[in-house]
Amino acid sequence: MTLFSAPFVLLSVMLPLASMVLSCRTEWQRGYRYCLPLLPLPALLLGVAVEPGWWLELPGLLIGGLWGADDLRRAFLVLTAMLWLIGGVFAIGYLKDHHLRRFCVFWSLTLAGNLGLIISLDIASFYSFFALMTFAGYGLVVHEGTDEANRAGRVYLGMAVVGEMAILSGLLMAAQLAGSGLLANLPAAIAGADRQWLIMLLLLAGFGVKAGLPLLHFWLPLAHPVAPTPASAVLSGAMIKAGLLGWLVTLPFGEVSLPGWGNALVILGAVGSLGGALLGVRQQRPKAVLAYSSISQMGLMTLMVGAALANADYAGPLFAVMALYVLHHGLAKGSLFLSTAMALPTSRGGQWLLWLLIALPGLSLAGLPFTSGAASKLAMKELLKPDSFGFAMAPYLPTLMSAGAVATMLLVWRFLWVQRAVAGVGSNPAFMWLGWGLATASSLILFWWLPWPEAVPEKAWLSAMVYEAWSLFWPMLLATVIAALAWRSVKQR
Amino acid sequence: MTPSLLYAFAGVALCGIGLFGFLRLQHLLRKLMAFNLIGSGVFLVMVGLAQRNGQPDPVPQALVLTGIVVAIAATALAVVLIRRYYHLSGQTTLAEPAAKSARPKARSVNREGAPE
Amino acid sequence: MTLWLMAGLLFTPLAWAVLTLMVDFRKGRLVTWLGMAVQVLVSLGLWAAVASDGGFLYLLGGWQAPLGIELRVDGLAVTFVLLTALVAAACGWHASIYLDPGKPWHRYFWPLFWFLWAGLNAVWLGGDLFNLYVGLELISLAAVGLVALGGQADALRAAIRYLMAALLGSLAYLLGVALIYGQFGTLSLAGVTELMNSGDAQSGQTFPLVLMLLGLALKTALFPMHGWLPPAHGIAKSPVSALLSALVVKASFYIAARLWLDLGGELGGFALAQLIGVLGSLAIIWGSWLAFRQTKLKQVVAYSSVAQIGYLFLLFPLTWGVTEAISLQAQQGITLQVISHALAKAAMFLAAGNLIMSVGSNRVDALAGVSRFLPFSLFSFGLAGVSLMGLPPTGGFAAKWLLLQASLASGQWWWLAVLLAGGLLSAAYVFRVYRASFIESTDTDQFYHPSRSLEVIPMILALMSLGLGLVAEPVLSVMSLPFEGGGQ
Amino acid sequence: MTLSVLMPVFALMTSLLASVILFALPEKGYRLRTIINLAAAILKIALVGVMIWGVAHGREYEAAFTMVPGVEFVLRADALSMLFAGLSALLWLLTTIYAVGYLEDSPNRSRFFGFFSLCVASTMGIALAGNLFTFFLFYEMLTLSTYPLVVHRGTTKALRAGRNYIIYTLTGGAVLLFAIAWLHGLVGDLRFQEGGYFSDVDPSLNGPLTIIFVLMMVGLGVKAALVPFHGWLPQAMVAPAPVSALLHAVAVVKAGAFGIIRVVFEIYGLEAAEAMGLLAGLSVVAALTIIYGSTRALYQVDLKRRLAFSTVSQVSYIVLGLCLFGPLGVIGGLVHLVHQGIMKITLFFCAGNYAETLGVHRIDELDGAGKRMPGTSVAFTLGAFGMIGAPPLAGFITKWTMGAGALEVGMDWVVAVLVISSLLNAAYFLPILHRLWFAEQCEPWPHERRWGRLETSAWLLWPPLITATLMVLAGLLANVPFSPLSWAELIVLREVAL
Repeated sequence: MTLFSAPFVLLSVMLPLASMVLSCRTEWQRGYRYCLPLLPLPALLLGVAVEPGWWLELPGLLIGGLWGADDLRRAFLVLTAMLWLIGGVFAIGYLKDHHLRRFCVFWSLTLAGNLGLIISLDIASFYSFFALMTFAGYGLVVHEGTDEANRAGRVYLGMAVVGEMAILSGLLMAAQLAGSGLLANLPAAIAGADRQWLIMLLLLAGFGVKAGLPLLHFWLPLAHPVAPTPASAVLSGAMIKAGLLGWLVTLPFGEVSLPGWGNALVILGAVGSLGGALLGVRQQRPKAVLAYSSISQMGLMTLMVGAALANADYAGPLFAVMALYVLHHGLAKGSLFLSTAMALPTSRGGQWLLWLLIALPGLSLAGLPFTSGAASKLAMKELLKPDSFGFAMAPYLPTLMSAGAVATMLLVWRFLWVQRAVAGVGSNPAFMWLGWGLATASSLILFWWLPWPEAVPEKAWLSAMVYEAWSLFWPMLLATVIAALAWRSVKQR
Repeated sequence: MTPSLLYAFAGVALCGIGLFGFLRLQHLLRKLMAFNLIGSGVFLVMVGLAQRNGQPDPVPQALVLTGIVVAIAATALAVVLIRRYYHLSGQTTLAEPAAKSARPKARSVNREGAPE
Repeated sequence: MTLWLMAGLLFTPLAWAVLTLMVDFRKGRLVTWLGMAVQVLVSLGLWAAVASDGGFLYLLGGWQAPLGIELRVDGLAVTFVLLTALVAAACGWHASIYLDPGKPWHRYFWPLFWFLWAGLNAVWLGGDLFNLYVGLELISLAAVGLVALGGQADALRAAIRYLMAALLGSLAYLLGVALIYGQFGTLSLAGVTELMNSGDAQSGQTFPLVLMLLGLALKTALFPMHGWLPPAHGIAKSPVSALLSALVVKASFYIAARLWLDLGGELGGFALAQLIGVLGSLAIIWGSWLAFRQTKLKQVVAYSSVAQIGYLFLLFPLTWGVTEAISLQAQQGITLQVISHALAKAAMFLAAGNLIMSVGSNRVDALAGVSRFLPFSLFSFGLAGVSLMGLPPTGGFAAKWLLLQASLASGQWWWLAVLLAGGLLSAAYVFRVYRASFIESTDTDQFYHPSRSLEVIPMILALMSLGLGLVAEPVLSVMSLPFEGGGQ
Repeated sequence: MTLSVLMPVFALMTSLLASVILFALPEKGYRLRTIINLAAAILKIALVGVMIWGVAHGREYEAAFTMVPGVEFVLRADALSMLFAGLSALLWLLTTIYAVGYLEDSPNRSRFFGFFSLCVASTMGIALAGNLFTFFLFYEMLTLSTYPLVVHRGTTKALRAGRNYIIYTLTGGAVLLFAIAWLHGLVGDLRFQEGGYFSDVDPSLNGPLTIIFVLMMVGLGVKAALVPFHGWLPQAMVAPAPVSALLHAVAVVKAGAFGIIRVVFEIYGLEAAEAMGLLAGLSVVAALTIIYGSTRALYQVDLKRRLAFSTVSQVSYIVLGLCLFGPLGVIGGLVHLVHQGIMKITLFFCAGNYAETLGVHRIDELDGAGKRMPGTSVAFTLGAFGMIGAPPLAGFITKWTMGAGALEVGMDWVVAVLVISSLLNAAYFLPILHRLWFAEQCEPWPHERRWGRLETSAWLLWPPLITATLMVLAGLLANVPFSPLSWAELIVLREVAL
């Protein structure tokens, strides 16, 4: 970290906040809209260009601030900045003049929170940005102002506030034990705590609200669909990951092996990934299907979190895989969400092409070979071998992963199905094309050039996929068969 | 029972009678008379009790003289007031006139003082 | 120097009384202003002299007691002399503007005023029981005359009632004096104390003391003998009410207190002390309650006097059978209470008079909404009320504080409840007046602002009462100065 | 008379003299009155600023003389008093500015500002009081000077509120006086002293001392609005908005809380109070008050009334912080003294703005107000989030420090109280925010007034914006020297001597 970049770091978080100046005058709001994609740009540069391991001390901030990034955070930062950028581009085209200024303000606030929490190394800033993101997110959820949006907003806010409080108490207790205000000291402190269960429960539940943990997920399928589409994309793609990041930076990974917690989380993850799919296939609206898909995907990640908790030795490599998975899922899900707002072109060929491009990120989610999904799935499989883990649920991990893939594929089919029903034909504003195109491109292509964590197993690379193609492919096939059967049975009726 | 004590007891008796009258009588002049009676009683006690060693004590004599002057002054003032009071209200007792003046009184205080 | 001062102090009021008797109101006013200036300066000088050199005994005309008049010029006495000078001067000044020169009988105000002043000085300085009696009578007669100046039947009725009570009280006191003299053969308070301490005399009897206290309590309007006070104080002209409430009732109390402090230890008893204390407490509670219920402004203030006088009588239980230190504390407390009440009540009556003049009615309701005219007098009224409530930093508070301490230290904690409840009750009636003044939405849009000097006088008094708490220490240190032997 | 003696006296005198002058001014002297008001306020800030600087560098300011035998009048500037004095000096300026705008075109301004200054003088006196006696003196003066402000409007409702206010506070004052007198009788005149006096007290005194403590808490608790002595506070919100702001944020409730701090720290001593078991009871009362106030606030439909109940709840944080008898908890309590002041004054300013500009008093009339009055609404939003304890605002610093303090001494249930209270705060503030920003305006404003280009009068707009900024800064820059948090740490370091 060179000296000159300290202002740059500040800029990357402060730019969204500073942009709110544009909201002061009514005449400026039109310009504000065009600024949206610029806001996460410094952060993206920071994530891509700067070497991990830097930090920036801000002693006056709160109760002593420390900002920085490591491998894990870098992946999150890249994803987040990327997705917000794409969302911003898309939003330019998507937004109407209805409460435009308000939307921009909340967008900027949420963005600042989301970026800030990633680069915070101290508890207070982390929590501050987390809260900022949560509360400002409400503005995005209820933006449309419909009754449905308001109801969703209420549920979102209620659960979020409860979650915040759980986090606060958990962090407080952990920080008290650690005797430090830095996140890095928390895991060790929690590992040695007398009331470890309570702290872990609070943190798991608190962040779990954001991460859509089963039973804490109720707000998610309500809120994600009602938000404006670019907001849904960042909600589902980026903000949902903040909960995961919260787990990763606070829970005692790599300190002690906690098989009990591992079991519990694996079960929860399984319930999430399969249950999400089960509920998701019954949804009528594309965005709702996607929201359940997010729950399902987060279930898979919960699975990994459980495994990492259960075995301290595997925590490091698993983190890398999770970072990869996060990157993959965020971009893919962002692209999918954006596509819900796209109108189909009139020409038949164009329609087919568009459907293909819409479906590809979905298939990537399901693990289509040579996609980002395949890379993450393989890396995950490589690590989650039953013989590496000693906890009770370990033997079921491969089965669960395959089941998860089937479930994902089913959801993708379901999404395409309902999307086809609602998609209209018409023209899209150029910025929507651009945003959606960027999303799809980054999910399918750019992904491979993004900075990956170093500890990712080699299997994730393209070269390995050739050998593993079948193992990736059969769940998709299975799911396609089921989907076809279901479609037929519905059609016959 | 020395003569001096006799005086004193007589004085006490006068006081008692006077006090009875003072409290019971309503007519203001009678009250005033009762007051004078008490006064006389007190003077008698003063002179009577102070007969030390059979010798008349000059001090109480002097005091009583002063006292009488004071009493006369007080009586004179009282008489003037009572007369004026009677003149104004036509009453000879202190009893509140029955609600006669409740309202006018309230209004006229700021003017303070009745027309002659 | 002090000789001249004493001469000036005693001579001026009497001389001026005679002088003013001969002229009409306006001339009397001019003459009085001069006299008041002299009187205040002399009192100040005497106070300063005593404060620096200590007290002394003064034989009037050089004649020895018992036939001569012996004056006891100690710290307490000069403090009261000074207080009298200040309050009386303020009231006199106020009266000289307030009273209507057109009424012929107002010319008698000045002689009565000066006689009253002379009587007060005589009482503060008096050293023997009979002279005190004479002083008391002088005060009473002058005061009755002042009340009667109102001229109406109601004023006369109140004056006569007052006169009757005062005369009865005086006689009871005189009878007590006679009995004491019969027993001890001396009239000097110091002499009686000396005789009792040396054990020469057979142990005294309580009866004469009780008789004297009874008479004085009647004149001080201790509950339940307070019936004469509210009508008299309520109906009199405001400056007169101020004089009566501030000074006149204090004179008889002063004598009672002196008697008690000198003789009470021997002749009094626990039961008597407590009984008086209880009566005082009842006066506080009942007086405040009645003050709260009054509809006329000056009646509120008058009943407040009844309540405030109740505090004074707590002196009796708090000085009987306690250590020297506690007794001193109680005495200091009561002295402060006397002074602060004198200042505050004078301010209150004068302010009430101004307010009545301003709104043209003597009812509390008539004050509705007047605070928007920023009546200066209302502010003075409020400041004085603060002192009555016993809130800091007023003299009333300092007094209450000392009394609280004394009752705690003597273990008589029950007076605490009385003191605190009394403060709250007085808040109730003061705020009732205040509250009325804040009512908006009334049709009062006429407000007559009295002349500046009328408004300034109560303010000065109220501020003095307020500031007394801040300077209580130096004031009290002068009060406690003993008088040194029989020096001239 | 050196400067160190004169400084506290000057600080007191600025507003006292201002008050006298203001009373003397004619009603029509608007401009002059404003100038005097602002000049006095700025002068006071300067004086307090100098003293803060001095105290931070170890200087002492003290003025004392004997009032009544055995009792001294002491004005003293120490770190603790500067915390309160700084707060009140700063907020006085803002409130004065606000009041000038708020009372534009309304009658009785001379009276109002006179008593207003008097009220601030009392507050300053409370802050600078060097012993219990002096404290009590100004404590009662505060009661009296706020009464005319509470009943300022002169309506039946205001008068009733004023009566209740007086009954509560004077009774509380009497109880306090009793306790102070008793304590004085037991141990003599006690100056506030670091670490208190009773760390090695004769055990036989424990009984009386306990009773005295309870009495003092009752007496002070009335002003601090501890349940069940809070009844006057929600009623007193009928007063004009600047008064409510002052009452709730700086003067009255804080005087009570500050008194509790003084008594616990510097008379009893934290350790002694804990050893006697006094703090446990107090903490339960404080916790109950926090929960009770928040719960009642939920059901209020009047905006200012909701804020008033919120005050009931928030002020007890200060008390609760003290009961945590560890350095962190104490810091949390102390810092909340300032934080709550800034946050609550912001909220009341905003509530006043809504009432004054739009005629809106009820929460359900606020729909869409954010669009009409963005500046005010932003300030209100920040204030509300501060109250909830959302980071990085001032309220979060309080909650965090207190929570850490509670855990430090093993009083884990306090964390639960904090969490519940935050949830309740969120429950009653967030719906308001939703209405402000996301609800569409359905009906015209009840009494709208226009001020040209600005959303409301500049006099009304700037104070809440400034306090909101301060609140954000107090949270964001909590670790900077001279921030409330740092100052509280300094106090704990110096005074409490834990």
